[in-house]
Amino acid sequence: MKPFKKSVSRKAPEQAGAPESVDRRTFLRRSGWVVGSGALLGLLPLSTMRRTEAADKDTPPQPGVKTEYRRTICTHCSVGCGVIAEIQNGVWIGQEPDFDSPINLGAHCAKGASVRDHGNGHKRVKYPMKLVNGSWTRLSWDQAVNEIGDRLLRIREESGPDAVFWCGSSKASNEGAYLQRKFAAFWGSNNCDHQARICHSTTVAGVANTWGYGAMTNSYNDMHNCKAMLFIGSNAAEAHPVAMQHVLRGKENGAKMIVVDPRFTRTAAHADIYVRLRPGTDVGFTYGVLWHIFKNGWEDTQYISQRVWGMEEIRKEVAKWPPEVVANVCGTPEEQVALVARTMAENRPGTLVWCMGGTQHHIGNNIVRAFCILQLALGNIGVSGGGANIFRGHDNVQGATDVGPNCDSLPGYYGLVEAAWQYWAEVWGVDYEWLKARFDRTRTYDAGSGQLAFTMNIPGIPVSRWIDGVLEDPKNLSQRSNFRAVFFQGHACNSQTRGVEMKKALEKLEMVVISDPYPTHMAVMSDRKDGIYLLPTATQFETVGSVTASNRSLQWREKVIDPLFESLPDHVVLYKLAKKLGFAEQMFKNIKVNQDEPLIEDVLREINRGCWTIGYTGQSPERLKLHAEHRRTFDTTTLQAKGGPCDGEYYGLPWPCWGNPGLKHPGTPLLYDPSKSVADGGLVFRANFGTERNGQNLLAEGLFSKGSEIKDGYPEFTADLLKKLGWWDDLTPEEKKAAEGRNWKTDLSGGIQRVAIKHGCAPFGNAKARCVVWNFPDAVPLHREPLYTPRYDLVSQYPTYADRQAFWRLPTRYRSIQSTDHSKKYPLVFISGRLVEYEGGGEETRSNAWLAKLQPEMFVEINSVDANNTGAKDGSYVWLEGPEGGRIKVRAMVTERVGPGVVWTPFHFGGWFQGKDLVDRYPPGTAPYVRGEACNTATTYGYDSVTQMQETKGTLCRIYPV
Amino acid sequence: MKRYWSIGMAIFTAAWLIAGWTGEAVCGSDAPSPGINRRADFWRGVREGEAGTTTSASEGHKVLIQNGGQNWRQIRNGPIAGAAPWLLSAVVFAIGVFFVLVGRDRLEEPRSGVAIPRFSLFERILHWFTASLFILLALTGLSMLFGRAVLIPAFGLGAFAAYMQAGLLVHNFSGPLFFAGVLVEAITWAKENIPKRMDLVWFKNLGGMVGKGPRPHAGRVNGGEKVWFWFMLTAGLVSGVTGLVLDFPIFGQSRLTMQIAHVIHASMGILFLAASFGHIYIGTIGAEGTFEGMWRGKVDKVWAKQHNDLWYEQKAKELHLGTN
Amino acid sequence: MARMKFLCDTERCIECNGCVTACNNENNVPWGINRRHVVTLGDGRRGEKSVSVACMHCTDAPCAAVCPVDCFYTTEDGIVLHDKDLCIGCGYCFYACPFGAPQYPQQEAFGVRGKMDKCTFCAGGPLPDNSKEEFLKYGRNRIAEGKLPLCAEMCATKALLAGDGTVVSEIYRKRVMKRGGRPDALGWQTAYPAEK
Amino acid sequence: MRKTFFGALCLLILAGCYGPVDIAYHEPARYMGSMDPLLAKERSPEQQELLLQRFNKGQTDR
Repeated sequence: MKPFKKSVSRKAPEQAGAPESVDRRTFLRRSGWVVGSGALLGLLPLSTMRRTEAADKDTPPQPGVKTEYRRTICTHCSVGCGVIAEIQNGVWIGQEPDFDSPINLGAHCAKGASVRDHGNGHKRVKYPMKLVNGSWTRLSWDQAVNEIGDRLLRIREESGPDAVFWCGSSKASNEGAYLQRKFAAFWGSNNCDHQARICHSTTVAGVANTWGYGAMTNSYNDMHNCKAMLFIGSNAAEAHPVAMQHVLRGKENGAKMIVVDPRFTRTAAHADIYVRLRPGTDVGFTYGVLWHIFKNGWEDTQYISQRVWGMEEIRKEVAKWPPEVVANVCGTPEEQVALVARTMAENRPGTLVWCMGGTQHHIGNNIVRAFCILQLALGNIGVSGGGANIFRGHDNVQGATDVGPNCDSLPGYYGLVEAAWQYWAEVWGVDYEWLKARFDRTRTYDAGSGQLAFTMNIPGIPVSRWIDGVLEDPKNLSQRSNFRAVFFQGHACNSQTRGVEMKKALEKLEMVVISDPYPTHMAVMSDRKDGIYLLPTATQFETVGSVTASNRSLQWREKVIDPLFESLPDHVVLYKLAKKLGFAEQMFKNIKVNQDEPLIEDVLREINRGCWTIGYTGQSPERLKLHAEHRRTFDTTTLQAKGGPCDGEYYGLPWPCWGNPGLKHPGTPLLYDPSKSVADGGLVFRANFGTERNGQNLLAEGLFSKGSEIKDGYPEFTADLLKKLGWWDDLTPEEKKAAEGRNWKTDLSGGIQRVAIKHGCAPFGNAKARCVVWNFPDAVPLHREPLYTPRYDLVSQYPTYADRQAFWRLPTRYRSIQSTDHSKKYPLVFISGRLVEYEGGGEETRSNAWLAKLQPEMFVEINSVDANNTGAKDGSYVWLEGPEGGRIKVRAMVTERVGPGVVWTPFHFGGWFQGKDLVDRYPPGTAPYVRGEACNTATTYGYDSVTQMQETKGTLCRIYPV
Repeated sequence: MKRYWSIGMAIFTAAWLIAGWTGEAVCGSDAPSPGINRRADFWRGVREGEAGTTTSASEGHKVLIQNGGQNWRQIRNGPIAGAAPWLLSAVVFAIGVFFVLVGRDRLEEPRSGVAIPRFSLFERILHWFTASLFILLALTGLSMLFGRAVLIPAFGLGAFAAYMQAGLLVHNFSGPLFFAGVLVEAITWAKENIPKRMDLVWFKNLGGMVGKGPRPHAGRVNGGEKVWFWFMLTAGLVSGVTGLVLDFPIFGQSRLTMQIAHVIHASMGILFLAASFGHIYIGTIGAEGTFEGMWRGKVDKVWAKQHNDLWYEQKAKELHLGTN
Repeated sequence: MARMKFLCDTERCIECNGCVTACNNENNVPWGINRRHVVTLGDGRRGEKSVSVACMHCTDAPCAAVCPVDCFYTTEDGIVLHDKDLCIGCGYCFYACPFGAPQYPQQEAFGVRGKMDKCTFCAGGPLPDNSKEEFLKYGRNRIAEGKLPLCAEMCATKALLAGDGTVVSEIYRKRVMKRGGRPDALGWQTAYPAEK
Repeated sequence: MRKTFFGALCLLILAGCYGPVDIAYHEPARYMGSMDPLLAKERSPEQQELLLQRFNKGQTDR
C-alpha cells in the first residue's frame, strides 16, 4: 500500500521551488502516492520519539560544555541591533537577546532572530570555484587568486586600469569597505561603488548640499521625543522593524504618526493619518504641504531668518502648488494635504523619515531637498524630536558611504580633486606621484560640463550603470575602454535595474568574479559557460570590525565563529589579491598583516587618522570596545551614558566625534543641535558653500551653539582663521607645525579642531542651511514627471532634463526616453519594496531555512480593479512586462494594499530569469531554498540627475495572465 | 455554567451565519478616514473567525481564534462520551431483559438432518472479513473515546499510550478496508434486501419470536434482516465517508470539516455498535440454528422452514426435496 | 505563584515575524511546523491589525481535555506541556485548540501525523531540564534557565509579552491608559476565562 | 408492557446525555507520566524571582 505524503517534511526541501510551497494542493496532486510503507514502518517503535525527527537539528546545545557568549551586530539593516551568540566548542548553538543594547533593547525582527543560521551555512559557497564549460570546478585559493590576478593584469596592460569594475559592499565592516576603496585607488581607478548608490545616494548628495552632512540627523531612540512623525516613502515596519519600537513609543508618548506612501504598508497600519500619493510626485506633495504652511504663516520665521537661506525662492515655487494642482498631480485629496500640513505645524518638533520611496527617482535629489526644506520651514532640524531621520538600508551602508568604496569620493567625502588625492596619499604614507602613475594617464577625458580631466579626477562609473560601462560604445565613454572584468564583493546584481541588458553585459565580459558568502543571482543569470569565479567569503559574523548604524553610531563586532569552510573575510581576500597584483606592500604600509590577514584595528586607526571631515577620528577601536562592554550604562532615549567608564559619552560615538581619541569628544547624537556646546555633542549648520552668495550672507545670523565664543555665524576653521582670531597660540608647537597652511579637514594633528572646540565653535563653521542648491541641475527642487509616466498629459508641464553626453563617464538619457508615451500600452505604475524576511538581493536570507519558509514565493501585489481589468486571478501566475521588454513571471496577489493603477513587488528575489528557474546553474548544494524572478528584470532606464540613482519607484508595466 | 456553554454555542452559530452574510461589509471601503482606528471591526472579525493573512502555511493558521474547537470539545466530551455508555449498556440491558422474558427462539421441531445451503463461501468470507474489522474498529474506537476514563486508571499512562498508538494505527488502516467490505456487501445483498409488503406483516408479528401466533412468511431475507442490512449500509457509508475525511488529512479539508466529520463519525459508530449488539444476539444465541448458516454455510431444513418459509419452498424445489 | 501568560499588543505588533523566527531558532523547529505565527486581519485596509499567536497555555486547556491518552499536563505556573512519548498523533488537540497551536511533523494518509509539537513556553517537556534529549524533543528549556520565551524576549516592538500574568497585564494596562483606549487583548477571554 | 419498555429505554438514553460541562480547570502540576523535573524547580521562590527579574529587564520599555 502506498499512502500519500503531504508537503510537510522534516527537512527543508533541498529544491523548495516556489510553486510547491504555495499551492499546497497542486503539490499534493503531483506528489501523489510516494511514500510506500515508510509511514507504517516509521510508526513501529511505538511509544518512543522517532530518531529521524531529531536528525536535522544539527547543533543541539550540549549540557556540561562551557558556553561562551560573543557579541556582534546584526548584518541585516541599519538599525544596528546587538546580537549575543552562544558558542560551544566553536559552534554557534544559540542566540540570546541583547537587552543591554540601548538601540534594540534585545529586540529583533525575523532577520535578526535568524542570524544563527549563517553559522550553519548549508547553502554557502564552500570553496573557490570557477565555471568551466558550464560546470563548476573546484580551485584552491592560490589557484583562484593567481588565475584572477593574471587575467586582471593582462586586462590592465591591454586596456588600462579603468577596464575593471570593483564593486564593494555596504555589508562590509567600515574597515572592509575602506579597504575596498583603497584597493581601487591603488589599482588605479575610481570605478568602484557599493549599494549606497542605489539606496540613499540622492539623500547624501541632496541633504549634504542643504546643510552639510548627508546623514540621518537624529537617532531612532530620539523618536521617543517626537510630537509628529511623517514617513514618506518609508516602510519602517518591514524595512527597519526594530526602529518601530522607538517609533511606536513616540506615538504612545503622543506623537501623531503620518504615513505618505503609494502603498498601504504595515507602517501605514499604525499611522494616525495615511495618505496615498502617485509614485514620483513627492516634490509636488511636499510643496502642497508647504503651500498650507506658508498660507497660514505656520513657518518658523525666526528659525528661517537665523539659519536658512533661500526660502524666498522656495515660496515662489510653492505658490505654483495650490491644493487643486497637488490633487491633480499627486492624486491626493485636497483635505488630506491640508490635514498633514496642520498636523505637522501644530505638533512640533516633528520628524520626517524617508527611504527608497523618496530617493529612487530620476529627480531623487529634488525630492530629498524638498523634504529638507519642509523641515527647515517648520524649524524642525537640530532639535530633539525633530530632524530628518533618513533610515538607511544595509547594516553598514552609512559607514561604507562615509569611508568606503564610492566612485565619486575618497574616504570621508574628500572628493577626487588633486588636493584630496595628495591628502590621502599623505595619510596612506605613499608617494602621490606613484599613486598618480597607477591611474590611466594616457589622455584626458570629458568630465562632464566640458572640462577635460584625467580619470583620476573624474567620478567612476557607478554601480547603477556598470552595465552601460560594458555595453556602451567606447567612443562615448570618458575612459579608455569598456569594462572587461567585474569584481563583486558583497553586492547582489538583482538589485540593479534593466535585468535583460545586464544579462547581455554579463555575457560580454571576459571575467566575472563574485566574492560572496552565497552564490548570487549574478552567478546564474547569464548564459555564460565559463569565466565566472566564486570566492567563498566570510560573513561579518566570522570576522571583527566596526559598523556604523543609521544614527551614525559605530559599534564593534566580535568574531562569533571562525570562517566556515574555506571562506575568508573581505580584508583577507583583498590582501591576497593586492599581493598578487603587486601593491600590497604600499597599500598595507600602516597596517600590520598577520599571515595574509590585515589587523582590523590598524585599519580603523588609519580611518581615524584620515577622516576629519566627518569626525571619524575619535572612534578608536579601544573606545568602541569600551562602549560595547558597558553598553548597559547608556540611556535608551538620549543614548548618553550615565556614570560608568563612558560617562557623558553617546553610544557608539555617533559621528562627528571630533578630534583625536584623546580629546574624548562624546560624539554628536543630534546633528546641528545648538542647545549643547560642540564639546558636548552640539552643532550648527556647516559652512560648506562659501560665506556669501549674490551679496547675501550665507553664515548663520545671531545663532550659535551653546558656549560659543563667536556669537554669530562663522566660516570653517583654517590655520589662517585661527591666527586672525588670535587662537593660534592655543596650539602646541607640534600642532602648529602640522597645522600650518591647513584647515580643519586636512590638519592631521587635529589641533585646529581641538582649538575650535575649545572655544565652543564647530570646526566646520556656522552657516545657514540653503534651500537653493545652485550647483545642481535644479537649484530650486522641481517636480518632473518620471521618465516612464502614467500621466503623459503632465509631461509638457513637468518635463524631464535634456540628455547628457558625459555624466559620470557615460551618456545619460532623459528627454529621449520621455519623448515616447508608453502609458497606453503599459498603464500600470510599477514600484518595488522590501519584505521583512529578506534583505537586499536576498541570497543570504533566501538561503536561510527559517526565513525561507516564511516567504516561499515571488509575487506582485495588484489592486482588485486592475486584477479584474487584466485577468489576473489571486494566486495565479501572471507576466509583468516592462516597457523595455523585460518580463517576469510572478504570482498575483490581489490586495487593497496598492491602489488602482499601481503594482508592487518585493525586490529580494533572484534565481529565475524571465520565467525560467535557474536552479541547475547553481553550484551543487548552494541554490537558495527560495528562488523567484528578480523584479529588476522588468525595470527600466532612468537615473538621477546628480547621483545616477536608478529610478525604480515609478516605472511602468503591463500585466497579463500566463 | 451549563448556560454559559449554550449561550456560547448560540453565539457561535449566529456569528457563523452572520460572518457568511457580512464578510464583505467588515472589510469596508478604502476611503481614507484620517484619525479613525477601526478597532471594533478588528475584534468583530476575530470573533467571527474571519480569515486573515499569515506566512504560516499550516491549516487553520489564517484564523486567529476558531470557535469550532470548543464546540467540538463540548459535543465530544459531553453528549457523545456521556450518552454512549448509557446507550450501549441500555441496549445490552434490553437484550438481557428480552432474553429473560422471551427466551431463545428455539427450533419448533426436532432437527431433520437435512442441510440446506444458505450462504456461499464468498458471502461467508465477506461477512466475516467485515465483521472482524468491525470488532477491531469498535474496540479501538471505544478505546479512543473511553480509554482515558477506563483503561488509563487500570493500566497506566505508558501502557495505554503504547496500546493506543497501535490501536490508532489499526483503526486508521482497517477503517478503509471495512468501508470497502461494506460496499461489496451492499452490492452482493442489495437486491434481495429490497423491502416488500410482506415485511410489514413480519414486523406486525415481531417475526413470530414473541407470542404464539403463526410464523410470518419470509423469503431468503426476512424483514428484520432487511432492516439490519439497510441500517448497516447507512451507518457504514456515513462512518466510512466521515472516517475517510479524518483518515486522509491531505486534501486540504478544513479543521471545521474534520470537527463535524468527527462528531458524525463518533455518533454513528456508537449507534452502529449498539445496533450490532442486536444483530449479534439474534445471530448467535437469540435464534437457534442461525449461526451455522453463516459459519458453515448450511442450515437445517427445519430452521429454514421456520424462519424463511418462502425461501425454503423455493430451495426445496431447486433441490427436489419434496414438500415435507 | 505566578501564572504565566502570553499577551500580544495589537497596537504594537508590526508582523515582522521576529517571534516566529526566534522560536524556530531557539527550538530548532522543523520545516513544516510553525509553533508561532502572526495573523494579519484587514490586510491592506484601514484598521489592519496583526497579532502573534501560539499556544496560549489556557487555564482550561481544550487540548488537554480532549487528549485520548492524557499526555498534557500543566505546570504550577500554568504552562501547558505535553509528553511526546505518550502522544499518539491522533489530531484531537488540533481540532480542539482555538489558536491552532498543535502542529504535526507529518500529515500523511491514514492519519499518520507523528508526535504533536506545540509551543512549550520555552519550558521543554518531561525530561531532565536542559538535557540533549529534552532539546531534541521539545526545544530549549529557558524557564529552567531562569529566562522567558525567546519570542517575547526578542519581539521587535515589545508587542509580545510573556511572563507572570499580573505583571504582563499591569504593563499592558499602563500602555492602554497612556494611549487612552480600552484594554482588548487578543485571546485572553478564550485562554484565561475569569477564574473560579 | 411494550410501551413501558420503550419508554424506559428512551429515558435511559436521555439520562445518558450528561457530560461534564463545567470548565475543567486542570489542577496544576498533576501529571501521571514520568516526572518533569521542571515542576519541582519552578516551586522555588528563587526561580520565580529570577523569572520576574528577567521580565523586568527584557520586556518593559526602558
